[in-house]
Amino acid sequence: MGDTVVVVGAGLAGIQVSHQLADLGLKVHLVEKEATVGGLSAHLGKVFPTDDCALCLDACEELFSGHHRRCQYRSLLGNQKKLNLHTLTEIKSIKQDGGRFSVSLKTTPRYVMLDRCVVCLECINVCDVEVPDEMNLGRVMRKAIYRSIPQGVPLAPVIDMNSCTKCTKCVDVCKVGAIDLEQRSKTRTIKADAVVLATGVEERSPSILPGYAYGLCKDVLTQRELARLLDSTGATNGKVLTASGKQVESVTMILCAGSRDLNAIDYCSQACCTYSLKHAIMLREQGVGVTICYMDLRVPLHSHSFLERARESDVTFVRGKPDHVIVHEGSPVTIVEDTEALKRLEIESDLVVLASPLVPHAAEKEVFNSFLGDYGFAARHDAPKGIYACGTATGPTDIPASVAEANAVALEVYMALKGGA
Amino acid sequence: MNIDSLNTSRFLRNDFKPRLARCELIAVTPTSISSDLEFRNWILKQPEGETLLRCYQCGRCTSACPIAEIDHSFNPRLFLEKVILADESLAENQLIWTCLTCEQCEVRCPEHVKIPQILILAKVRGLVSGNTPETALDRARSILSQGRTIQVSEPMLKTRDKMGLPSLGNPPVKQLAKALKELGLAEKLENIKSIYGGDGDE
Amino acid sequence: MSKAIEYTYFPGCMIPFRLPHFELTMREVLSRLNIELVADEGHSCCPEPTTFTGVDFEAWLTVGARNIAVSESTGRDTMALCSGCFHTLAMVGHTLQSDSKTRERINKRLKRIGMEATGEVTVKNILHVLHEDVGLDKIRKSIVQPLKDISIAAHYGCHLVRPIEATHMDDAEDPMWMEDLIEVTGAKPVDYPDKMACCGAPISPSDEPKSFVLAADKLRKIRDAGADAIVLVCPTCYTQMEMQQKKAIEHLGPEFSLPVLYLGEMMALAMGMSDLVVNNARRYHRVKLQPLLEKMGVGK
Amino acid sequence: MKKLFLCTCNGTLNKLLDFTKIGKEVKALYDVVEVVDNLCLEEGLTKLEKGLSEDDRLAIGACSSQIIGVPMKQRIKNDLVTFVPLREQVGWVHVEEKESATNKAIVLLSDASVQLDHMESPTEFTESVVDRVLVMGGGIAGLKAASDLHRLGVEVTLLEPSGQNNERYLQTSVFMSDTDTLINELQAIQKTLKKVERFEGTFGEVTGQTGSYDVTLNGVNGNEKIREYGAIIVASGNQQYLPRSAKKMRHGKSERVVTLDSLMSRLKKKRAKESSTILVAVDFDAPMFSVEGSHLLRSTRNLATRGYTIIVVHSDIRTEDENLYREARDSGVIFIRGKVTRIRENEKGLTCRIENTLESMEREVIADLVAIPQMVGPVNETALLADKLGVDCDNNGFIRTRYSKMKPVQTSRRGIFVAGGAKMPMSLSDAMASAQNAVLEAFKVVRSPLTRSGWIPVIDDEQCDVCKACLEACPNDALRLMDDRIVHVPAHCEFCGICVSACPTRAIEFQSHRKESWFARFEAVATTHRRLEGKKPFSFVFACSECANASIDQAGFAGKQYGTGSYVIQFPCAGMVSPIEILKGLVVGAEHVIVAHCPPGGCHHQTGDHLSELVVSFTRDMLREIGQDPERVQATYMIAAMPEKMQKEVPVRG
Repeated sequence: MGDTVVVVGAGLAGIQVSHQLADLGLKVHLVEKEATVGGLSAHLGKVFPTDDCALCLDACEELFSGHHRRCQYRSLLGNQKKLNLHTLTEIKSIKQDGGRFSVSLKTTPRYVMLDRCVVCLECINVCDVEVPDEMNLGRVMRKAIYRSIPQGVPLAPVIDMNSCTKCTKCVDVCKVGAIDLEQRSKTRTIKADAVVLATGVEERSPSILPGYAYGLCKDVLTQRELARLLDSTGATNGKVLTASGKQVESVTMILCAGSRDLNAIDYCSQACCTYSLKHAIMLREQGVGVTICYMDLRVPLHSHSFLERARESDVTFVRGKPDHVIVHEGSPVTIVEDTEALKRLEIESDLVVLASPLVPHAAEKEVFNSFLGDYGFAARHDAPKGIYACGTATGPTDIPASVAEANAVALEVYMALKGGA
Repeated sequence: MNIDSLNTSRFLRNDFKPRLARCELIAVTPTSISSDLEFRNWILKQPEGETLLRCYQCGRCTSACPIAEIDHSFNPRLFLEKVILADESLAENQLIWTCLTCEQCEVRCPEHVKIPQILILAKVRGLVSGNTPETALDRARSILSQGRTIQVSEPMLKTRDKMGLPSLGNPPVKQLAKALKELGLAEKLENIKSIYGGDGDE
Repeated sequence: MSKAIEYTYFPGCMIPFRLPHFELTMREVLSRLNIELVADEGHSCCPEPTTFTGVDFEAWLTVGARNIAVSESTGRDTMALCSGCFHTLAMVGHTLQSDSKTRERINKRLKRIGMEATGEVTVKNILHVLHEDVGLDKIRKSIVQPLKDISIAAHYGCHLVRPIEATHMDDAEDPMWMEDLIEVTGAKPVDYPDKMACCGAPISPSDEPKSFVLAADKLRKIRDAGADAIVLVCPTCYTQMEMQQKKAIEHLGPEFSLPVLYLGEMMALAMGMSDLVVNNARRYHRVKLQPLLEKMGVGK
Repeated sequence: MKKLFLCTCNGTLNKLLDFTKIGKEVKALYDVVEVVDNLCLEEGLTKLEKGLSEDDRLAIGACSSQIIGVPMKQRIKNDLVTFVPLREQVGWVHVEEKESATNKAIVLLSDASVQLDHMESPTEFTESVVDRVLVMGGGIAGLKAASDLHRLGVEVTLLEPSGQNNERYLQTSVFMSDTDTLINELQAIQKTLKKVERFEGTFGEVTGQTGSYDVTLNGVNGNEKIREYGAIIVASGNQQYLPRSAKKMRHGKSERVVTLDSLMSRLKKKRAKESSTILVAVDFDAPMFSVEGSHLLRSTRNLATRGYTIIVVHSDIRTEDENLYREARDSGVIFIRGKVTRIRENEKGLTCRIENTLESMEREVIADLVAIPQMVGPVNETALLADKLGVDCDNNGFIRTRYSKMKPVQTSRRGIFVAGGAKMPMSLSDAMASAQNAVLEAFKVVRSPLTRSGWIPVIDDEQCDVCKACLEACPNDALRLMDDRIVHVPAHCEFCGICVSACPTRAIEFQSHRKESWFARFEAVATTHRRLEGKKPFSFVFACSECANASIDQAGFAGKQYGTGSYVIQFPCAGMVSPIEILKGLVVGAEHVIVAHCPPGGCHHQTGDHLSELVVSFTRDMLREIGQDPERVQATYMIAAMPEKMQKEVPVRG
C-alpha cells in the first residue's frame, strides 16, 4: 500500500486531518480553492466553545515539544515536510484507478510566488486600484493586490486579475522578484491512495428566501457578515454600524432563517444557535440591545455557558419564527409572533441578522457528486468507494465535532493504508 | 439508579425558567383534553387534514397572516394548537370565519401544513352549532336549490342576449340533489340558525 | 384562418350574471387569438371556495367533482374565467388525482347519477391560456393600440395562484405572468409591496370592516407605487376593489380613486376594441374610467 | 561568539527604522552585526548559515512570521538563538515615529544581548515507552477503542465492570441510536475483539508517567493484576438517571408512573391494555442533550406508531436529526411545550395538569401512564475513577478534556485519554469517532520512544522546604514528591514555568529564565531606554509566548498602531510571571507592567491565564498596602483574533 493522501479543503477539518496524517508519517496533499486556509471559521473571528481564535489549530506533535502551540498563521502549513499545501487549487476530477486514485488539480495563479515573497506588503502600498472589499461587505475598499484577512495563511498577497490594470508598479517595487503577472494556470495529477473530502460548508444565501428582505435592505445581514463587522480587523474596527454608518443600538436575530424548513433547508444546521448567542454576547458587550427569535435553542452542553451568559446579559428571547421583515423608514422591522405571549410583535431594530443554514459548497458538488449523499453531504466513510469525509462536509456541525471527526478519519485512513488487520 | 448518588450539577441548575410568567393564564380552571381526541382525529381523517401533524408551532403563520396583523385575537398558530389538542371550542369560535383563505400562511409554513384547509374543516364542524355566517348559509341553500350561488334575473339574461353572449342553460339541480343526498346537507340547512344573525352583504 | 382552438368554458355565477362585460371582452379578445369558448355543457356552481367549503366540505368536493366529470366528458381542456371557479376546479381535480381514498368516496356518490370523475382533466385559468397556450409573441402581434404612458399594477388574487401545486402558476410568492401581459399591451407594469396580499373579499360576509381595511391597504400601496390603474382577473376581487372601492377607502383619509380594469378590458383596449370597454364603462365601473381612457387617448 | 543578524525585509524596514543608528548603537553588544535584505529567502539563509559556527550565540532582528518557523529550524543547528520581531512588533506598529521606533529596536536588541548571555542549552531526554494500552470500557466506545488498537497491532487490556455482556452493552447504550444499528455495530466490533485480553474487575491505582504507567487492577474474584501500560483510555460510559422532577411526577409512588425506557421494554413484550394514553413528562428545568432528545423522539415515535396516544410535555426539543422530530410528529405524537405541574391519581388514571406555554393556559389530561425520560450522565464511579487517575472532571461530573475545541480526548494528564460518554453523552457515531480519536492519540504515544527537548525547571534541594506548592501548581503532573524530594518528570513537562511562580522560596529556577536573567534584562531595557529616550515613560508587557504574543504580532499585520514606550518581554507562559518580576519591572522604572495571557480557560498549559490573574491581583493588593498606585499593574488576555488588544492595553504613548 502507498502512503499518499489528498485532502480536499483546508478548513478546520482539512487542516486537522492533514496534520494528523503527516504526524503519522503519511504524505499529504492539502488542496484549497481559496487563496488562504481556514474556510468558514476564518471568517468567524472568535469562535466557541472556547471564545478564542478560529485560527488556533494545533494538531501536531509539536504541542509538547516546543514552546508554541500552533497558531494557524504561525504553523506555516506549507513548510511541513510531509504536508504539501496547494492554495487556489481546485479538483478537476477524481478517477479511480485500481486501488488508487488519480486526482487532477488545477491551480489558478496567485501571481505572487510563495517561495519568494517576504510579505513586506510594499506591493499593496503602491497599488493604485481600489475595489470594494467583499470580505468586509463591500463597505471598505481594497487593492487589486491584497490579503483578504490579516491572519490569512499563506501570508503572501494575491492579485485579483479582474481588477488589476497590469501597471506593474507592484512588480517594480518587489525587490525579490516575487510577482509574476504572466503566471498561468497549472494542472497536475496526483496519484493518491486515499482521498479525504473536507470541503466544508458555506452559508446559504438568504436572497433566495422570501420574506426576510435580504438584499433589499442593507441592514439585513447574515451571521457571517455580522462576524465581519464584529471582527476588529474588519471594516469598522469591530464597531457595529449600519450600512449608512450609524452606530447600531439594537439588533434582532432570526434563527432558523431557512433551516428546519421544507421550503428551504429541512435539516437543523446545529451550529447557528451557538454562534448567534456568541454574537449576541459580543453585541451586548458593546451595549447593543439584542433580541433573538428562535424556535428551539439547540446548544450543546460544552457551549452552554453562552446561553447562560446571553441570559445574564439581558438578551431578549422571543420564541417564534418571524415571517417577514419590512423596511420602515430605512430600518428593518421584524414581524414575529411571540408564541409564549400570544402576541404578534413588530420589532424595530437597526440590524436584522439571519442565521442562514449551512450548506455544502456549491462548487464542489459536480466533481464529487458520486461521493455525496443526502443534501450533498458525504458519508464519513464510504467504504466501497474508498473515499473519506470529515468535518462539515458530512453535515453541519460545530468545531469540536469537526475536529473529532477529522481525527477519527485520520485514524481510519492510516489503518486502511498502513496498519490494522 | 439512585437519584441521590448524582454528582452532576446539570440537574441542579435551573437554566430553563418556565416562561409562563410572560403571559397571564387565560383560564383559571384547566381545560381538559378529551381522552378520545375525537375532534383532532376527525380532522386528521379529512382530505389534507393529516398535514396538521407536521405543525411544530413556530408561529410563522401568525406573523404572515394579514388578518392577524389587524386583529390580534386572530392567531392561526393558536388555532392549530387547539386542533392538535382536540379542543373543539375552536369550531364554535366566530374568529375562524375571519380567515381569508388567502393561503399566505400556507405558502410560508415551513412544514407545509394546510392551514386554511384545517380551518375550513373546523368551520364545517361548527355548522351544527350555528357558527356559519348567514350569507354562507344562503349561498349554500341557493346552490342546492338552483345550482348557482346567485339568483339569475330576467333583465340580466336580456343583457347577455344583447351583448351576444351565449345561453348557459340551467344547472341540473335534481342530479345535484341525488349526488348529495347521503350528506344530508339540505336537512341540516333547514334547521341551522346562524349565530351571526342578520344577513351579510351581497 | 385555421380552425379555432376550443376550450370548454366553465361559466360560474359571478361573471356571466353579475359582470358579463368580463365574459364579453375576454371572448372578443380570445376570438382574435383564434380561441373559442364552448359553453352550456351542464356545469353547476363550481361551488365557490370561500364559504361553501366551510359549510360542508364533502358537498363542496362532490359538486366540484361533478363539474370535473362534466368537463372530462367534453374531451377538451376546461377554462374558467373566474378565479374562484378555477380554484375550486383545480383543487378538486388535484385532490381527486392525488388522494385515491377521497376519489373513491366521491365517485361512489357520482355513480348514483351515472358519472365518474378522475381529476385528469386539465383546468386552466385565463393566464394559462394567454401566457402559456397562446404565447406572448402571438399576442404582441395583435396589439394595435399600445397602451403608452400608463403604469398598471397587477393584482392576482389569492385563489388564482395558490396553492401552487394545484394551480400550476409560475410562482406562489411573486407571479409574473400578468406583468408580462401588461408589458405586451405597451403599458408599464408596476411592482408594489405585498403584491400577493389579499383584497379582503372572502371575509366580507363575516367581517366587512376588516375586509375593507385590507382592501384599503392594498389600494393605498398600489397608489403609492405610482400606478394609474389596477388590472385583475377575479370577479370577487373586482367587486371588492372596484365596486366597493369607495366604501373601502372611506376611512383612508384623502380622497382618491383608482381605476380597476379587468384583464379582458385591458387587452381589448390594446387590441383596438375600445368601444367594447367604453360602452360598458358606466354600467360596470363605479370608479370613473374616463380620465384613464383619456390618458390612453381613447374614448373621448 | 555573539552575533546579530538584522533583516531589512526587502529594503522596506529601513524606511521605518534607522538601521545605521541601530548598527552603531548595538555594535558594542555583539561581536558581529550583519544586515541582510532577505533573511528568510534562500540567499539570506545561506548567508546566515555561512556566517555561523555551531557554538555561536545568535540574535536575529527580523520579522516574526516568515523566519521563526520551519526555515530557521531546518537551517540553523545552534541552540542559543533569540528573535527580536523588528517588523511586526516595532516597524509596522510605529510607522509615524521613526526615531522612537529605532530607539525601541535598539532597546530590544540590547535586551536580546543580555538574554543571550543568560541562555543555556536546552535539556534533552529520551524515554522508552511500553507498547500496551489499557482500555477501561463501559460500553461501545471502549469496545471500539480496544478493537481498533488491536488491529493496529498494539497490545490491549480491556477492563470491564463485572457482568458485562452484549445484553448489558445494549442496555447501557440504548439512548445512542436505534436498536438495530446498535446491534449491528456491536456484533461487528465483537468479532475483532476475540483475541483481546479482557479483564473483569475494577481499577485499582496508577503510578508512573505517560509511556509507562504502572497500573493495579482488581479482579472480581479477588485476584489482582499489576501491569505496565504506555497509555490509558477511559471509556467508562454513561448511566441513566431520573431527573429531579421525577419525584414530583409521583415516580415511585404510583405504579402508573414509570421511566420511558422501562415502559419501552415492557411494551416490547406485550401491548398493555390499560395504556392507551401515555403522558411523557420531560424535566422542563434541565437542558437536554441532543442524544437525549433524539432518544426521546425515537421512543415516542415507536410508541405512537404502535397506536398509543402519546403526549410529550417538553421544553426546547434538541436533536441532531430534524427528521426524527418530523417522524415523531407524523406518527401522531402530541408535543406540548410547557411543564407538568401536578399529577393526581384516581380510579380513572392519572389526572395531569399541564401549563401549556404556547396557549398561555392550563390543560388537564387523564393519562393511563406517565413516562419519564431518563437523563444521561456519567456513571457513578466516574468521580472516584478520575480521582484515582489524577484527571479533572467538569462541573457536570464528566471527565474534562484539556481544550474543548481542539483536543477532544486529552484529559488533564498526559497519556490518559477519554473516549465516548465519559466525556459527555454521545450518539453512536460520535462515540465511535471519539473512540477512534483516543486510539489515535494512544497510538501516537506508544509507537515510538519519547524524545523531548526544552528548558526545564531546576530544583535547588537546599532552598526547597518541600511545601508542595509546585506540585499543586503544575498543571501537568510534571513534578512529583519522591523520597521527600521534589523531582521533575520530563515526560510530562510542557516547559511552561508555572512551578517557578508558585514556589515561595524560589527554589525552582527555569533554565535560561532564571531570576537573575529577568533582572538583568529589565535593567538593560530601562537603562538603554533612558539613554535614548530620556525621561519618556515606558512600560513592560509580559506576554505569554502563545496567544498574547500571537496577538501582538497580529497587531502588526492589522496595522494597529500603539505607543513606542512599550517593551514586550516574552515569557513561556504568563503563569510563570511572579510578583518578583512584576515588582522588579516597576523598580527599574516602568510606569506600567501588563501581564498578557491566553483567553480565560484557554491557556495552552491549562492554568496560566488564571494564575497570572491571581498573581497580578495579589501584586496590586501589595501595591495598595504600601500606598502605590495598583493601576500600574494590569493583567489582560490577548488573542490573535483581537489584534486591537495591544492598542487598547498599552497606556503609555511614547
